[in-house]
Amino acid sequence: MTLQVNNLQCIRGDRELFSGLSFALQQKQLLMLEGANGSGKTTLLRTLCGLYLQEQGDILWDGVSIRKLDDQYRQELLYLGHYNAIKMDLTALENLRINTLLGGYNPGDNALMQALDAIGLFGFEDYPTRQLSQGQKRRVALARLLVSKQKLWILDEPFVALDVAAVELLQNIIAAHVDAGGMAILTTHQEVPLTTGAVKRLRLGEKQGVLADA
Amino acid sequence: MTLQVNNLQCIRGDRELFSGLSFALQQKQLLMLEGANGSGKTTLLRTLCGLYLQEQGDILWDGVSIRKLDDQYRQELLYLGHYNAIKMDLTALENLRINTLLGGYNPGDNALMQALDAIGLFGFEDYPTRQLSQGQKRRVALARLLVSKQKLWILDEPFVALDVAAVELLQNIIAAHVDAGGMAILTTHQEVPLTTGAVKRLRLGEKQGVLADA
Amino acid sequence: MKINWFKYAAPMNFYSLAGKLIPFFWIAAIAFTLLGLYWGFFKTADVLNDQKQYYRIIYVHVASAWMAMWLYAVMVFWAALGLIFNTRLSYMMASATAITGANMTLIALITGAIWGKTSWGTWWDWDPKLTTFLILLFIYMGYLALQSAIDDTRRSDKASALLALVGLAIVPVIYFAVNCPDPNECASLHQESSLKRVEANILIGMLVTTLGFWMYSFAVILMRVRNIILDRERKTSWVSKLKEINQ
Amino acid sequence: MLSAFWIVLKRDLLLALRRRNEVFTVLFFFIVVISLFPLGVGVEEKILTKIAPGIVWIAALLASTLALDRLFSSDFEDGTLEQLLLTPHSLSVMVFAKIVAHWLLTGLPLVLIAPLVGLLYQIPVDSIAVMMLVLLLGTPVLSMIGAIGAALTLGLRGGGVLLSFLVLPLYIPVLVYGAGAISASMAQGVSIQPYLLLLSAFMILSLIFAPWATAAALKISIE
Amino acid sequence: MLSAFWIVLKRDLLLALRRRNEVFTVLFFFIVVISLFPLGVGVEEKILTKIAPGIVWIAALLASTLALDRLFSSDFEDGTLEQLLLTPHSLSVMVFAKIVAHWLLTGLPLVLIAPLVGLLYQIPVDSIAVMMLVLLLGTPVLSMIGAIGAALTLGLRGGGVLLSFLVLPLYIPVLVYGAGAISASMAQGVSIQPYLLLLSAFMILSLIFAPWATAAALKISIE
Amino acid sequence: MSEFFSMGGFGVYIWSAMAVAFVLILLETISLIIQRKSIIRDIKRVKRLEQRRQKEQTSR
Ligand code: HEM
Ligand SMILES: Nc1ncnc2c1ncn2[C@@H]1O[C@H](COP(=O)(O)OP(=O)(O)OP(=O)(O)O)[C@@H](O)[C@H]1O
Ligand SMILES: Nc1ncnc2c1ncn2[C@@H]1O[C@H](COP(=O)(O)OP(=O)(O)OP(=O)(O)O)[C@@H](O)[C@H]1O
Ligand SMILES: [Mg+2]
Ligand SMILES: [Mg+2]
Repeated sequence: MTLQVNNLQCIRGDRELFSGLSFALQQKQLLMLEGANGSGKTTLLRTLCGLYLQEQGDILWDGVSIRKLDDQYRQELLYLGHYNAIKMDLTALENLRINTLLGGYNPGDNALMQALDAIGLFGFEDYPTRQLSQGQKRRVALARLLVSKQKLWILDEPFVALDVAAVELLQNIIAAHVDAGGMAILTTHQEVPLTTGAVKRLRLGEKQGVLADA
Repeated sequence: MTLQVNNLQCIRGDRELFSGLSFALQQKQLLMLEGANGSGKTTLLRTLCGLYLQEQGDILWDGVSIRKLDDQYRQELLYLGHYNAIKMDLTALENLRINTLLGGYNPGDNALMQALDAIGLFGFEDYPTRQLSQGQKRRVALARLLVSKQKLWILDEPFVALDVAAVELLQNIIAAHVDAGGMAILTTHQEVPLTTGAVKRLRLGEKQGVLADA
Repeated sequence: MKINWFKYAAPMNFYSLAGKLIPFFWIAAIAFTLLGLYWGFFKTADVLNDQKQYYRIIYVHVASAWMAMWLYAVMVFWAALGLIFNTRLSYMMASATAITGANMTLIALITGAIWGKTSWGTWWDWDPKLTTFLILLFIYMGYLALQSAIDDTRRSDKASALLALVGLAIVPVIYFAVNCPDPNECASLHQESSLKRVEANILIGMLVTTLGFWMYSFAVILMRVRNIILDRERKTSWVSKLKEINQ
Repeated sequence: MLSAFWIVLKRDLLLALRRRNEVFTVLFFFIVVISLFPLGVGVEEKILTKIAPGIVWIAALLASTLALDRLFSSDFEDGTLEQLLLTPHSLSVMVFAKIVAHWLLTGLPLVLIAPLVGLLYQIPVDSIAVMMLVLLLGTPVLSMIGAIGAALTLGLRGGGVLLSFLVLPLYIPVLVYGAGAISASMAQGVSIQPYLLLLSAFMILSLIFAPWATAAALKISIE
Repeated sequence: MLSAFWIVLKRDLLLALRRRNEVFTVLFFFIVVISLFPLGVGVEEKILTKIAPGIVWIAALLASTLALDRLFSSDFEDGTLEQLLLTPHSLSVMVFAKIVAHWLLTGLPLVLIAPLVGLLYQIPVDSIAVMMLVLLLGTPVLSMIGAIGAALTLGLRGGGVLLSFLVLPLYIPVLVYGAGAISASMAQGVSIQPYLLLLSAFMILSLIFAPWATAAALKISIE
Repeated sequence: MSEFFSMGGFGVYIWSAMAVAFVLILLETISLIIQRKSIIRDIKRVKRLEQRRQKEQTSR
């Protein structure tokens, strides 16, 4: 499985965010997307998901355009954006259940409870998420990662609002996913040491380009 | 000017978040609030603002209860929460203008433009904030700090979504404010070196208590 | 003798006090209601001929109608007390009163509708009195809906109390507007008291039944307050020491 | 495919039922709206019976629009909508589930409460049956047309204008024929069949096109 | 104090102009409701003229509640409302500014469009003037009572319907006397002065109490 | 006797009015009793859980 990006150009309003962007991502690889605020990271991630339409260039999954693959591609994809995509009126468990069901599989409530416990929400599973703190809400969204079967994770600033312990936990989760043959693309402004697996770096903005692989 | 907190207890739902909390903050001091997700940092900050009502204890500003002082206290207070409190349909400049006007003074459009430029929004002043990136939206909210005259800043995770350069910039802004005789209370999960001024640390959660002053 | 009222404003003390009072109110409620109905059904044969027998609905109808209005006042009273003194018990009393008030309104409406079918030949008519009562039901329901829509008890107590106060300001105006849609014709609004036209024997039955309903309201409101107290104070030590918890 | 429909439907109903009282609130809201008219219009029985069809439809329209606003926008604002777009299911199916949920919460209660309206406005029993039937046919159309508008105007600046421009004129035929059918059933010797046929046609057409159009509109709006 | 009023008023109007929606939604809704009745009731002139006052007021009530939902909730969701609470100004003043903005956007357009209704329902010219006058007196009361309800239901699920359910019964006095005044003006030899006096009294009372009660409700809701 | 129950032809109405009133009153009372029982049951359950947890902690 490969994600291949060829000569991508994105325009927002009347500003060109980036152009001629090409890279490829293999299994067991992790792509760190860097760039200042407003350099187009979120836009790139959303384009990779098919939520935003590029001006030029192709995005290929195993050599086929993601537009053509459509739901076959989305089957392999897990995207987590700036928003948590959880419903404030539902409990943590209900949110997680619905999100995984919609993702296309049903791990059962036991697995879900375990995932919530693992992410540090023990005792909060039955609270409406409205009553959780900012970081706890983020954790509810992130719990999906623990029960996901998708190959490609696209995470937009996943570490935001998390405390130190949770950041470390999440690092391990991502590393484990990549090691197990997954792929991940993520952006973050925090310095997060991600050691295992092959880490690629891509910089958007003034000095756009693929940096040295770690 | 002092902010004095005596024996404060806060309850959310049926959980006691903290109790017996006491500390004092003088001019030229900065208080770093620490604690895991859900330990009650946001609740404490909102209580200090008077947005949330404590179960027990007093909050005194110059020896007088903030409930009594009411708008006199609010005159001295600048709070920035998890939400940016900006209107998506207004431009960055309009948002900043309204926020400062409501804060009680009118620095004039030139000063506002300068503040926006200083915070890194040059060229984006006339965009509706809907069209800004996450970090740029946060900057619009933070631009208020540059034109504020308030003595007490209460900032809830101000560094979230900011890129490295902006984090540094904001550190300097806060340091300058404290050095100039202001006071600031802030929470953050990122390691942010704040060197100048007297930094106090307060930890919520299991090991609640005032840590050593730096 | 000086009674320490504030002692009973504490939920713990009120809980046990209410527990002692409830049986008496139940006995009084049953006694008065049965007495009133007995009087109404068996001592009024001379007053009611065959075409007027439907008058016997009056006992439950008027009793519930009066309680419906009276309980609204009681509810507002507790709500105001809560907002002024910020005592938890007052809020609890207010919300306990509301449901019984709504129930009484419903009884008055339904029995009134049945009466209407016998007396006017139609279930419903947009008569001022009936309309007022329908609106009273809406207002009770609004209060209850608001209360149940808020999870946080602190907020729901205060918000619904404020709504009750706003209602207090507007309900009399609504009553006036519905009863007198043309202000030209009611420069002096004096409602003819319908009580004057009621035979003394029926009146006695009616009043005694009303007393019974009143006692009933006391009883159920106290029962509900006890439930609310238990529910909200479940974490406290005095609750876990209660007899009913430990048996 | 079917499972996506059920998940979304269940989710939306769960969200609405989180407070059991919400359904009752909708019911009571109808009764309130319906009892306002006699207060404003006066209580002449004949007139009341005559305007009853219009009143019922106004109440339907109002309930439908009141909840329409939040149909997609609450999902949009918290990022749930983009997650729906990224699931490996057909968007139209999920959108259809959302529309069905909207109708179950705003249209169906109205159908069920119709007999009470009949009681309050002294409408003959036969006409009450007709009323329930046309409401059953017409309210889904309101939900479906409304959904297209809601999707098109999602998060747009000045979206509301578009919504009302777009949606309200399309509502009017439903209202006119819906109210017309009830009036016709109260008049002597007027057939209501043409009304019913027209309303059914509206419903079938909107069933076919609305979910698809709404899904397309959502995709445009979310970029 | 005055400056806070102007800042908030200007801000709300600016936002509405940017979005342009509320004004039009409300206007369209009003027109649809008004034009529905002749279609449903049939065009018997006498009946139409007779029910016109009631219909106008009902339409006004419903239109007013339509936009009420967003009065505080949009500010609440993006954190602007808590910032308002933290400014060194009186909350009642700022709340009053928001109410005025709401009225300018939803009440005033109805007053201005009233002559059109007169045309549709063949109301005599004198009565149209009266209609505009009572709408001018009555719609601010609607906005003010509505604001209390909006503040109380802030951030609750099912907000829109719950809000209308709470608020509509409280609108009744305005409805009764507003419609009564127009009817009286169409009848021969009935004075409308008492109606106007009553409506003015409502307005003054609500001017005094509503901003204060709304501010109190907001403070309760924002915890 | 049957004359008493028929109430001059209005028996159905009168008795159904009485029935409505007393059914509603009864419902209210019963629901209160049920509510009380379920609250008490709930408190007891939580208390048992608490006790067991404490025991486990001390035995550890
Ligand atoms: C304000 C609350 C109410 C009070 C205090 C009240 C009281 C009374 C009283 C004292 C009577 C009998 C005396 C008389 O004939 O004047 C009566 C009769 C009646 N009530 Fe009520 N009632 C109230 C509400 C209602 C409601 C809500 C309804 C209907 C849903 C209703 C329907 C009737 C009917 C149909 C009669 C018989 C009138 C007749 O004799 O022709 N009432 N009411
Ligand atoms: N609206 C609410 N109702 C009930 N409980 C709440 C509510 N908001 C927060 N809480 C509870 O209060 C606790 C503290 O929340 P708070 O937001 O203060 O945490 P925090 O320290 O700011 O955490 P974070 O770092 O995640 O922002 C949480 O455990 C949460 O469950
Ligand atoms: N809806 C929009 N309409 C027009 N322009 C937009 C829109 N959203 C974003 N932009 C522009 O696109 C640029 C890139 O935005 P993007 O959100 O991709 O940045 P980012 O790299 O994710 O920044 P951040 O680190 O702040 O999240 C920004 O400069 C912004 O002005
Ligand atoms: Mg971004
Ligand atoms: Mg927080």
